[in-house]
Amino acid sequence: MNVHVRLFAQAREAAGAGQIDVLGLSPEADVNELVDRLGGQCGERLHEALRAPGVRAAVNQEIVDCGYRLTDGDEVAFLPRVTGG
Amino acid sequence: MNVHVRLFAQAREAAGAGQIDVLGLSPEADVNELVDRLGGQCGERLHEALRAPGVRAAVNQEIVDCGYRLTDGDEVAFLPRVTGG
Amino acid sequence: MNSVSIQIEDFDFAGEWRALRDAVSGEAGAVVAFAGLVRDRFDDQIVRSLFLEHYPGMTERSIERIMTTASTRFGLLAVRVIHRVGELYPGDQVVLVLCAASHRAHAFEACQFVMDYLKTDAIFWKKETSATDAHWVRSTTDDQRRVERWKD
Amino acid sequence: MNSVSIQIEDFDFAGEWRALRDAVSGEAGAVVAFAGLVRDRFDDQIVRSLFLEHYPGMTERSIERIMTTASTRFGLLAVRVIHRVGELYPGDQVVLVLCAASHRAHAFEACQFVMDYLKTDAIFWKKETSATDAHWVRSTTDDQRRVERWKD
Repeated sequence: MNVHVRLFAQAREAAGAGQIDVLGLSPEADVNELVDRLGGQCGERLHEALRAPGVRAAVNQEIVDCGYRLTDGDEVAFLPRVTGG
Repeated sequence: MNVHVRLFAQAREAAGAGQIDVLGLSPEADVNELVDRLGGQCGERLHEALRAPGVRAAVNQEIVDCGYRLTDGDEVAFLPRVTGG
Repeated sequence: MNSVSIQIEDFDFAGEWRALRDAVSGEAGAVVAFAGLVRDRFDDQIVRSLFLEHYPGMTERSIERIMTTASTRFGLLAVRVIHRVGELYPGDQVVLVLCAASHRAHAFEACQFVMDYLKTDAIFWKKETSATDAHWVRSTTDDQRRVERWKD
Repeated sequence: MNSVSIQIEDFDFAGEWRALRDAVSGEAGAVVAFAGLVRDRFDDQIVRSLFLEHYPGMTERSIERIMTTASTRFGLLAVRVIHRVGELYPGDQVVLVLCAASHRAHAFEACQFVMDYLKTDAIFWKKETSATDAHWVRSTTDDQRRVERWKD
């Protein structure tokens, strides 16, 4: 299963990229598993940024919790705590 | 003693003029006397408009009470209750 | 930059906005603008036109007093008031109040303060011409009530 | 007329103003505009620039929700929000909120409501570059406190 990941602010800086394709996730992968996989793929700094307090995950632009089961082709965004407008 | 009178809103309409020169007032004339004189000069409708509740007098653009003693050359304005901006 | 203009002609909102922004650039975090427009109805009556009259000199000073009080009370960086007089029609702009401050709470409060006092203390008379009559408008008790909240 | 734009380029305040006025002409008695500008200081630090980032699609929807709530709650005739993203400098315009209503109290309240929720709920990240460092800004407790007052 493949998903498309979008990163913002501190998370984007930690990864050095705003968009990352993650390929070959297990068919039952949830958000937690994706976070660990991103840590392995992009390094500890990103892993920490995604585990920081207040970071929310959104799948296809809807906020989900970390146990949410992903589907092939999902867009998964990690939103650090927002500053607001 | 001569004064220059300015009228606004209802008072202006009652007099049919926004500015009136009142000539030959007694040297001790106060605002009250001027009001009566204007009534005599311009008619009862103006007299009533100037005696209406809330009408204030201003001499040289400063609010005064009706016993204020006038000076030759004063600009005397009658301000009906304002609507505001 | 505190200034007031009373004028017959319409105002150039964009130009006023730019001038105020340039005057406070860098220091100001917030600009609040209020524009009052002539409505086509008042108390279920169709409004045809509104005639505004003022006392040149005294009216400006009545507004300057409000602006100065607002400036001090809310720490404004700039305040600008433009008020039109003469014959106005539904949709026309009547009044513009611009307030600039470091923070938005003060800019919002100041702009409301200026408008509330303009409605009760500024020397203007308004005559409304509806479909059926023409009459001089009185300040509303609602306006009086709104101004009370600024008093300690 | 409710609409939101997120854009890199500066906005044309005058054009937006005119469009909103034309849309509500006759019915609206009040238009309140708020513009947020980049300040040259923040907590005694000199600000060199501000970088704003958003999540296209989701950010717009987060703002539309705020606008819809404000519209219903305050009976707005129109509300327009423009928010800039990218690199901004002191004096630059960041955000514009325009609210039109029949009466001024509602227009003022709605504009503050929209700004208060924009500050806490809209999906933006801001990085501030000062003379000495660069850091991602956090929503302030003051902003959190301001939004509380709208909750029953």
